[in-house]
Amino acid sequence: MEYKFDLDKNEISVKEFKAFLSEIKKNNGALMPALQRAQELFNYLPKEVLKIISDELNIPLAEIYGVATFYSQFSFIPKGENQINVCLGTACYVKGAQAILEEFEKELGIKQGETTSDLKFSIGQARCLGDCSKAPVVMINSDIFPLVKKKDVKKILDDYR
Amino acid sequence: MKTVKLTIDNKEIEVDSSLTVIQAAELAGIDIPKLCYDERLDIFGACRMCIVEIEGNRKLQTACSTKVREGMVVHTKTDRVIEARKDILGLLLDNHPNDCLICEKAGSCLLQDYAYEYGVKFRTHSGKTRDPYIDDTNPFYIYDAQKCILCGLCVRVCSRLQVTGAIDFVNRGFDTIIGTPFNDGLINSNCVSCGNCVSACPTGALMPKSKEKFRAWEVKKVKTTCAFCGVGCQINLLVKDDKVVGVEPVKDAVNEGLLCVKGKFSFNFINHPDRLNTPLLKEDGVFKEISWDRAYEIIKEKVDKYMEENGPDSFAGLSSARCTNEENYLFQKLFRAVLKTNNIDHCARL
Amino acid sequence: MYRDRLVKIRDEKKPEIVEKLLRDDVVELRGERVVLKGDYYKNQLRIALRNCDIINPFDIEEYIAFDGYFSLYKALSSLSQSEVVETMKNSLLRGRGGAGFPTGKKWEEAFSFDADQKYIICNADEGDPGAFMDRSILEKDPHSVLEGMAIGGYAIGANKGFIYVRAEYPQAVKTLKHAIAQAKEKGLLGEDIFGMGFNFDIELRLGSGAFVCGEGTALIESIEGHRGMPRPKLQRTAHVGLWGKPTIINNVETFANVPPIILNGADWFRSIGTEKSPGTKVFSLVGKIENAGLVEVPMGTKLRDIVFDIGGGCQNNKEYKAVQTGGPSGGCIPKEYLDVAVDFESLASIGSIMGSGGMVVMDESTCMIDIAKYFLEFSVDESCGKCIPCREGTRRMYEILELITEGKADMEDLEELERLAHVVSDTSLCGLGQTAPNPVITTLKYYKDEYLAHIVDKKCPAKSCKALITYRISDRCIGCTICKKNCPVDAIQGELKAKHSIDIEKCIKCGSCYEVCPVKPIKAVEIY
Amino acid sequence: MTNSIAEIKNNDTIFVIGSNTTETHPVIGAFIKQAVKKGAKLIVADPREIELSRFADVHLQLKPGTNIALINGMMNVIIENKLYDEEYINKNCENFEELARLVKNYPPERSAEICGVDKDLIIKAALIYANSPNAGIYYTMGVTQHSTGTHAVMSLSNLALLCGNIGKENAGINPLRGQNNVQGASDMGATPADLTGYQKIFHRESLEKFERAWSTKLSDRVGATITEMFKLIEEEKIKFLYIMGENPVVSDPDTNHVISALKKVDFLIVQDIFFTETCEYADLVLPAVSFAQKDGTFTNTERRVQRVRKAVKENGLAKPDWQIIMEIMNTLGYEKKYTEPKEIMKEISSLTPQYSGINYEKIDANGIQWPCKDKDDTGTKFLHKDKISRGKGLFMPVEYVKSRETPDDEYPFILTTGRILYHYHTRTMTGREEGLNEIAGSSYIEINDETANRLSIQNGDKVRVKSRRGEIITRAKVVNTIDRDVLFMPFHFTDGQANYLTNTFVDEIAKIPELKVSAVSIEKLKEEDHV
Repeated sequence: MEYKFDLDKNEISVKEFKAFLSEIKKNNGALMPALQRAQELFNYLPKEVLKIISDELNIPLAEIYGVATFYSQFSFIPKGENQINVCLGTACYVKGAQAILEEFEKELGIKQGETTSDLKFSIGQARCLGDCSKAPVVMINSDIFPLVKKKDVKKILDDYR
Repeated sequence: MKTVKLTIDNKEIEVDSSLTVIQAAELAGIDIPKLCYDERLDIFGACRMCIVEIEGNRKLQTACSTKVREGMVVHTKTDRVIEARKDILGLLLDNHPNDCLICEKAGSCLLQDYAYEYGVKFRTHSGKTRDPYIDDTNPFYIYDAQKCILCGLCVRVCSRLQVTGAIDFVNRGFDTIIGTPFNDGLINSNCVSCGNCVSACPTGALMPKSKEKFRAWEVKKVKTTCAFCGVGCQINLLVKDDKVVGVEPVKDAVNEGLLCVKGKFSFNFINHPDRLNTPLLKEDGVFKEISWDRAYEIIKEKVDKYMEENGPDSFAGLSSARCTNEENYLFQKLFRAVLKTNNIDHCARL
Repeated sequence: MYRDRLVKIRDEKKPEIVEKLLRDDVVELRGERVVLKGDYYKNQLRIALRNCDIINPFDIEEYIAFDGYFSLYKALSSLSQSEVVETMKNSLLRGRGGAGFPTGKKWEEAFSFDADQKYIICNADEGDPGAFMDRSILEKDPHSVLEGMAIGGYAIGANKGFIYVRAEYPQAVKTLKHAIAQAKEKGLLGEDIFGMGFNFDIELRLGSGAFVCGEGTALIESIEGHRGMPRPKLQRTAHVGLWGKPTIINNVETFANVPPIILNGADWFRSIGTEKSPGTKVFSLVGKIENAGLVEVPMGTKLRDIVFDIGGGCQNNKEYKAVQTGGPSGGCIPKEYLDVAVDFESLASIGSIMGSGGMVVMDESTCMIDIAKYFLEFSVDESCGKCIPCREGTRRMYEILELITEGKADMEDLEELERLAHVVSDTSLCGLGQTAPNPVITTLKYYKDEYLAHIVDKKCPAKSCKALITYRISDRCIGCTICKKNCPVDAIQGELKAKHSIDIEKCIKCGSCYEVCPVKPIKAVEIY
Repeated sequence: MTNSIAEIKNNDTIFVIGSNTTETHPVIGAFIKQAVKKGAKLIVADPREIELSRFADVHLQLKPGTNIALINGMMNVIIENKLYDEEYINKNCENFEELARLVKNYPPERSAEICGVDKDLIIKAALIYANSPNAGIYYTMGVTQHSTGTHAVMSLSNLALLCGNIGKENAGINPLRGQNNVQGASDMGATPADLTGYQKIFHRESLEKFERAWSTKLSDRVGATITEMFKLIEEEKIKFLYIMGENPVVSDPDTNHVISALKKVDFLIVQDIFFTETCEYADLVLPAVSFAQKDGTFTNTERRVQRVRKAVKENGLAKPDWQIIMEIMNTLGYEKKYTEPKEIMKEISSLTPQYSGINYEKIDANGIQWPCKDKDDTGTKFLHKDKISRGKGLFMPVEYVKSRETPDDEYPFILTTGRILYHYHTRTMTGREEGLNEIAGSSYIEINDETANRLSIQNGDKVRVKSRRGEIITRAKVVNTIDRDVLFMPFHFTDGQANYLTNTFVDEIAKIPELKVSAVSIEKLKEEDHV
């Protein structure tokens, strides 16, 4: 899934970012600070922003991408406002968590590990949230939903929409 | 130049003190295996195949990243070294498709060569292997991550020698591959298709998209000069059944092992069906095939005619900056010595 | 004049601070030294942590009050560069980041190597799981690090320093930023320090989540803006380091030790600890220990004294099984070696390492294979992927450990594991790769019987590996049905007030039944 | 090149002017980039922002045709600031005062005005060049393909001498020769005034030497250049034209003019490996073999004579060019026969001082850079080592003169042409490589984004481009790497062939056509024009 980074909508941040780049570009080793600032400002590393870094710091885009994928703190997908984690621990799995996960995916039109284009929701999976007796369990942000059924999914989401 | 004396595999040699063990061994005619080493590049130290035992060191040392020292005693083929190399090769094979039978690289693959030399086989195991990733977007070559040993030669050739920087390592650890920005494919990167990465790849990970099927041992190599610009890059034409099927750069030459997209990949014109195969004469606006004898006859007729009617300066010749010295020499000789005119020029100006 | 200013601040501030701390019953006086009060601190000797929890880290004057920046003044005003190097050499201070390389020797290498530019780097990329020594120093006494770096800069002729700190330590970043700004404002960093013509500036660089950047050359790569992949050591970092210039990398604790050494002299430092490992070492004592926390003791202190006298032994009176030192690069030390002296040589002699100071205590309920697997998984995740043995080898080792904990391994797998452990440690490029198998090697050495129990008997003696345990309901069952109600997979049968039973075919070993069983004092649900 | 390719990496400063090196000489381009990575300074003077601009310390984006003003401006700065190599000049050069007098009239302000670049950049470039111990100049057709091309080369030579960069390792003045054996073709005397090794036709001694060797009388009248030939054809003075391995219908300026000449000439022989656009106009087409099917030598841009080796058999009845020429000579009664090119090289080295030490055995492994005087000589890495070859280096001050055709109301844009990475010359060979066509398969014209916007032209639009000589249809490539009043076209393609637009004004000295400057108009193709 592609996330169209809206340069216009982010105009202020982009301007701020460019100002930051022109300040640091005379320093040796400006790439890491640049990436860190970008992650901070945009909450992920959009392609467009990496291209700006490439142009301003005169570093090939491939090298920037190589560096960015090396460090685990950088992300290429914006995190949604609401993080949904479906527990896929054994108990939940046995109780049909996979179907629940699929229902979330269907409902939001994204896959696990992705974020909706309005940046509202991200879906992830969890490895045992330690609530096996209430399986299947779903966690949204820090709220726990026990004994989730497929038909509950829409209703659960509505509260966050 | 300061020199030092050292012993490698009981052979005593004296070499420049700035050399590394791997360079000294090469001078001594001792081959140390290596997968990520290229004398044109900085030491990378990733493959660990060049490990040797150095007396006085408890640990194994990599020959590529160890400088020679006075009195150093190096052993490149002890049991310990050989076992370690076998283990490293085994680890590579564990994460490499067992498809040498159909791999185009077979016969010129360093991994295969070393596996053979050290007697290491593929084994079955239940562990993870690298996820499939293929970049076939470039018209001339293909990258197959599963055959990649991550020696980084392609990345370093691209960034340090070609200085394009179209590819780099992507991800970390076991998930590392060689990729383009956002894995959008070579064709969407700043790749200039020079293929210098392909020439450097020791395995079948980066391979030309060949129209012809050929095995490394079936081709004869003919060293010649590339015909696409004035740099004069030295190349080996790979020839199978009287057909040029590939090109590889020569390292010890003006081009230092580099080529451009034309030199590396534009060889199909040689055996192209459109090639002119016979002299053609235009008669009534239509070209007809004629023999060489007939062609020469016509030329003689024309020359005699104009020589008599118009004199030597009615002849003119355009020689070619694409032909050899010998041909250019003969061409001007033809005009000067035989046709008696200096109306001769070539396209130096274009 | 500059010294007078320092003295004035010290003389004004110190009584004030001490008085307040005494009033709050936080500290006590040990001779002239102000130390934290309480049993936990009684047997500690705090040099690197000397100011932690005593001064306010956001007030440079409080640092000065406890002799802060007097060492830098002393170095600049009365010692030549080579004298500083000499002092450090004589102190025999060894790098506290893990490898224990003599600091003075390192400095001498950089000092005697001619270059137009040199660098000092403080490695604050503390990444070992369970270790937080450096973090405490950075957050609670940042100036001790800045001062140590400045002294290092003076000694080798560097005017620029970098602190490479993990991004996961936002508080440390904040404290450091503040401290650097304050020191600059006071003229203790920056141009012409103490008016003696020495310039030294410090810049913060943040990591971005790569454990391998704790390795010196990877750290340099990272500062330079590259992937943090270690470089082969064709040349010493002290000669060819950051941007090809002579570079000294020391860790946080090492730098924190520098000011006291300069101030009190090498002899004083050598009087503490052992002959070959003088001084103290900070440990973060965690795991199944009664009193978890930071411990600083003289080198050579017995492990038993740390775990039992200071740490108070295992929680819940469980039996001590092992202590893991040195994080993913270290090893597990069994009961037999509790009397080992904690110093570089002694730990190495039993297959572990000092490491940066993580000490994870384990009790009888910890499965050693599971621990080895845990650390291997960490190494797999954090391997940079550059060299073959570490990238491929740690993954294969992890897979074998997985098989063992699942009861699917045979003796051949165990042999393979041992072989792989040696390849990886013998042939990896950097220190991390070379030491990654240590958790496996030491557990194989000291807990082979546990491995055999998993492989041959298909049992986990610690009853921790899910695949190898079964839940059963004993005759103590009172038939309350609570377990039945809580079972997520309906694997429990039984009528009210009658003994229940578990269908082991259905059981997914989630442990819910065990957790909820109300029978006392011994639960009716048993683990085999 | 005065110096060698291997020296590029050791230049302290590299001055690239009128050369899109990474596209036209990709491997040399790579070496230049390597040098920059190693710390060399790079000055680029080019009307377009090219790949090297990104590596440059200074990019002088000058108007096409203003090279001389730029160089004079740089020399003005160097002389005003006394940064020239006085000792070198005193020892090796003549006419410095004249040069100083002339460039005094080119203060950076004036040059900046003419070139359309910031004066500070000219100053910066001059300082970088002059302050470098070893600075090399690299140029190609962007310098020579102007009506003032020879003067521009002289100008560059003045600059190099001024800073003592000739006769020095890792420096020099280095034209990068475009075609694989353009150096060799010139060395071999395939030019109207020179015999091999630049021995003059009008030089009695030289001519006699060749008359003796060839046992025949020779003409001492200087012959016609390509452009003159076409004129002489129209004047019906030339009747017989023999073109070997050339495709002037695509490569030469003013295609309409070329075609009319080829149509007009009485008898035209074209010898090539494919049926080229030029073959269409031939009376007789002779099939030759490609470089991979014959033996011989090429001389590269650093004067290195290297072997060409036969790898595959001749196709059909095609023959190596040397054999065809020899057979024609024999047919015409000149008896000399050669069984292999090696024998021809023997004859060449006996007549050519620079090649006298060269033979196939000696060049087998790595080639040899001429001059190579005798059998012990291992060749010459860089020229003028001990003294400037003509004795003393002569400063030849030259004034800037406008290009012959300048924009006006009817043709308001300057069109400049050039090469791209993916094709060689007229695509006879590269046009038959699918992959190359996939990446770069058709003609286009680069246009500045603001200009395009003003003319309502969008990227990919079909456009009509006109000049006084012809018009073509091609596609617009909207870029921000070119000035507002400049357009660029690669000349390789026949669909929208740039040379229909170019003019035949030539440099009076070297007779090189002014392909880099033509006045043109451009407009978006209207709907109704689409067929």
